[in-house]
Amino acid sequence: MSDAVMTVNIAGVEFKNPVMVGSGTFGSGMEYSEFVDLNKLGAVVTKGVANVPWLGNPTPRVVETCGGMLNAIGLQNPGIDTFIERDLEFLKDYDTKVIVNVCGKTVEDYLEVVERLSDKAVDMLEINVSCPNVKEGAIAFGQKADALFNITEQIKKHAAQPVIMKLSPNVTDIAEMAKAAEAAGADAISLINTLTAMKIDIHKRTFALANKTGGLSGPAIKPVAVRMVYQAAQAVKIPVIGMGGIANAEDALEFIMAGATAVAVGAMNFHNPYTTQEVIDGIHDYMIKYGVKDIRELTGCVKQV
Amino acid sequence: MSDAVMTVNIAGVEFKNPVMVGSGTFGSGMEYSEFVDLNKLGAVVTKGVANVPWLGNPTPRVVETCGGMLNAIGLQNPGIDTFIERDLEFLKDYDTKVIVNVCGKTVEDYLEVVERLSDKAVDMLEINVSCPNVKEGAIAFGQKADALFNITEQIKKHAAQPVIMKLSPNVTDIAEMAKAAEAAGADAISLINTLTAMKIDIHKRTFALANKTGGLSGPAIKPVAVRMVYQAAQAVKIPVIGMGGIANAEDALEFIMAGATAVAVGAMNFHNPYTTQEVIDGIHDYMIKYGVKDIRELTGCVKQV
Amino acid sequence: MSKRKETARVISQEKLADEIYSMWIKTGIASDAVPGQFLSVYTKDKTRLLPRPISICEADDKDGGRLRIVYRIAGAGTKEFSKYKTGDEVDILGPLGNGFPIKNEKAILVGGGIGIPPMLELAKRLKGEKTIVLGYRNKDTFLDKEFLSYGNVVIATDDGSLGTKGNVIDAIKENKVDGGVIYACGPTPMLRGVKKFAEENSIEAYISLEERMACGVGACLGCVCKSTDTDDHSKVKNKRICADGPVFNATEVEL
Amino acid sequence: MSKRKETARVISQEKLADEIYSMWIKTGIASDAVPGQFLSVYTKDKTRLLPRPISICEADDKDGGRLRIVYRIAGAGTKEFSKYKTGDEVDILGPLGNGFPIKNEKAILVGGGIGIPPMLELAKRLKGEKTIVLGYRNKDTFLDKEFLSYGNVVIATDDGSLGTKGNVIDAIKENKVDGGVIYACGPTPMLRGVKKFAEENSIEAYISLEERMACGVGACLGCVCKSTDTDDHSKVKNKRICADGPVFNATEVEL
Repeated sequence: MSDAVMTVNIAGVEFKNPVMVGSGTFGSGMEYSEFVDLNKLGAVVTKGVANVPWLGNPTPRVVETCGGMLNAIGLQNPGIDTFIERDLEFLKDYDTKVIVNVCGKTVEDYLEVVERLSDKAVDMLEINVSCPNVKEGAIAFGQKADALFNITEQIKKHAAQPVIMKLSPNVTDIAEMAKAAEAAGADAISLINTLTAMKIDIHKRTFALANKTGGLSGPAIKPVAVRMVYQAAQAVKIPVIGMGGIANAEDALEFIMAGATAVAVGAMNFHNPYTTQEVIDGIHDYMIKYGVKDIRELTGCVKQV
Repeated sequence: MSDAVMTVNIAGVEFKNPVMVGSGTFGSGMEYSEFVDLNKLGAVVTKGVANVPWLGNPTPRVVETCGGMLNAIGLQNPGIDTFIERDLEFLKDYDTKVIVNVCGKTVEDYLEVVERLSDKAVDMLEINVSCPNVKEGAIAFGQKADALFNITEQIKKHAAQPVIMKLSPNVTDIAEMAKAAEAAGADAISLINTLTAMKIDIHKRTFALANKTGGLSGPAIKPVAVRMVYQAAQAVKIPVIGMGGIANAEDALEFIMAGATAVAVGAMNFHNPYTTQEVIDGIHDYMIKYGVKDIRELTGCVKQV
Repeated sequence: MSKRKETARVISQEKLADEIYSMWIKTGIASDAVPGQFLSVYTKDKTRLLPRPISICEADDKDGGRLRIVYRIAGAGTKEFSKYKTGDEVDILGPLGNGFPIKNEKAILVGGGIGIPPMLELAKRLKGEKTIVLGYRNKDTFLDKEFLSYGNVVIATDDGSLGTKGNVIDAIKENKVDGGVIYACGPTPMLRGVKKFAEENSIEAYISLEERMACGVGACLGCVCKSTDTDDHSKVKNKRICADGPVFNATEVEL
Repeated sequence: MSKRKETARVISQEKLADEIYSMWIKTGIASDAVPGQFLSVYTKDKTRLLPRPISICEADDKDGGRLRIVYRIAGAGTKEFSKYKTGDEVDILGPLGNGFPIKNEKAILVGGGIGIPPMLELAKRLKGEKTIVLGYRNKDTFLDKEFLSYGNVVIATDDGSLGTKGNVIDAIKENKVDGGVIYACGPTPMLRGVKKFAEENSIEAYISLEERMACGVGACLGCVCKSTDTDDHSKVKNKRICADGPVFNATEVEL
């Protein structure tokens, strides 16, 4: 692959390629390691972990929509103790970068997790302030610029690793949110989390999900995600990690051309567990076909029609 | 149809059924009158009209996405004079309600159109403060609650017909926007307009649309639209007109159960010019099948799973 | 026994009853499958991203591996499957889930409606004495005759048009069915009845649950059920149906 | 002559050149179609909502109406069409657009690449003397032999591997082609050349434009082109390609 350099650098961390996974769609990699070689991924981004175990929402938690799906898992997780003992231990055997997604209900919750991870084999932290499916905390921090600034600033004070703030798309002005994260010291931003959405079962006349609303992901939302990644990348100088409905290399390249330094495959892992590998191979093929020597030539290269 | 009453009333206007069309997807009905009997529709909602002719955006103006499409027409329209002489004249021959969508760059633009229509054969006005594709005016009024309140209040002072405010989904809190419209005296609200989005041609490395961004519509966005209609309907007492990706009666019923008094078929007119009629027939069939005597029994009937 | 996604071929398709179809698929996955496991089956309609979890009805090594699913049309996805013909391609992921534990005791197999199919392969593989209790809505039954060679078959129908009028527990009582272990799959109310019956009679019971799924492999936590005690994997009172189940000891889960 | 959407049947499909396919469709729409009009063709892939506008290559009344489209694979939608076989269903909307005006003068028909197909039906219906000028990338041509029975055929190729090396205007000049009216369809740079040539030589020219479309019937204003003067329908300097065109007098539009 020497003729097509795919490595990217985010806040001093070097990734072998720009393809990661979306938090919550890949566990901690264990289940998907039966399908893809985790060593080939740019990074494994783990499912969100809190200071204590979370039960999550009642079922039904997932439902299909046109070109997408809704989920309202509610950030069920085993808590930081088990996560460190089991999940991080598992990931130690792989030659890939580890990004831990952190969730909480209060600022203190987040800080506790961040501090527990300070001496662990973790390359970056991704702070989930944008999950639409939990009532307390989480998205409350992610929909107002000043709240986002405050939590980012606090986390940066306590974090040993570089910090990615994961932004919610459920906002009026994504550029303002991106700037708030940057101003507070975030090392990178990732977007988009899911769009708050709803499905109704017209025969039962009930919400399809027990949580009423869920987060919409999948190819259906890709155009919204590309737009937001573009606007965010235009607004800030820190690296942007783009995601939202990536199903193949063409989709990933849209995000990269819009300004994303790296990308993540999310819901499409459920459709095709080999998606990550196919995206990596497809980007490489594109680079060879068009004589692109370094993936960074493509980052933000989109121009007027 | 006496055993399934489909008439609905919005601000004193009685519609023969709750199925309208989305502004901009149906012209003024002329082109689609070759496919559907306009007399059968609840209402024809016209393409947005301004005080003077608008050129709109350069091409490409439309592009397909997964389960949807982007448009950036830029509200091209022939201006109010031609609209009155030609479009309203055409619609006079049909036994359906006429809702005129009004756009402008300044408050004065809107007021001029509203006043010109005051003595015309128009049943309601729909005020477009949410088009993402024009730089001036329009969406600037639709993304901040105070701006929305102000323009709504002004229009209500000058409007002879009941006023529907068409809301943008590109906001953090749709309930707040719905409440602002209601507080300012709007007679009804309609939502959602399109989601701002982007597509990139990775082979040309250009934006797919000349306008860079466009509005995403189609089945892809339906779950976001249903969620927003639900939240808006919970927040206000005025009637809600729901739209966003309706392709069939099942989709329309989701919006009605979420709280919409009426619904509009938008982008799917392009996929299937017979969609409106199929939705009307399908709702009727559902009512017969489940013994629903009056469509109003279904409005907002959704319950916890 | 590794999970994999592959494009398989339809060997044959047959309608068994109203909205109930049987499809044989040629796939190497069959060799690894055990009764109680399931497949994720993907639609060709690209607007539908999530696979349909469908239990394995039969599986053997013949002709490089053959696997049978029997399923009900529950929506557009399964409707699409029902139209597949011999030679058509079908994308599947499997084998998924744990499967039923094979116990060396007199067994009661209980299937209700579309929960009946997984009992067929189980009936074949349980070598001891067994009674098969099948619950249907009415006499438009399916698969019942195929069970006859594996044990005593008892039928319940909601409308009484065949066998015991009532549910599977009514049929068990009416026919004085007994055994040392129960295996059950069917709608939640039925499984609640089975769990209660098993508790009252101190019989071990293994029940197969279902829930809307996304990944099918234990990663997304979409399809959890409530567990009686804190689960070792989740550290909360939730178990993953797709990965920890779909078969659970009835005492482990709350319904 | 009313527009309608219908499910038609594929009569036959044939590959003409690299990525160029010809499909005959059985449809009553054929009887109403005139040269220069187009069809909206819908994919079966439900993720793709918008139809593909494809020009009509031939249309006649035989067997209740037969219509031919010749198209290039430009993406997943047209790729899907290229796989249709005899007897398959295809959803179409048409006939759409205005078509070429039939003039009683010595005619020059100019087609470039995938702009060539609509010239075939036009060549059949123009009864007078005519020269057909066809532009291709290289000698991997298509349809050229089918034009031979309707007039004198002149060819240009970008690489000079057949006919004049250069574009269609080069071929017109080299062959001293003349006439009283030009009909043209092809890429925008070619149409610009035709418009300029027609102006310079004071010949009337009708050119067929294309643009990304949504509705195909003039309602959405997605596919406009720039008009020289304020358009009577739009009241701005825009014309709708799908409804006011796709054929325009070259003096009416700016390219």
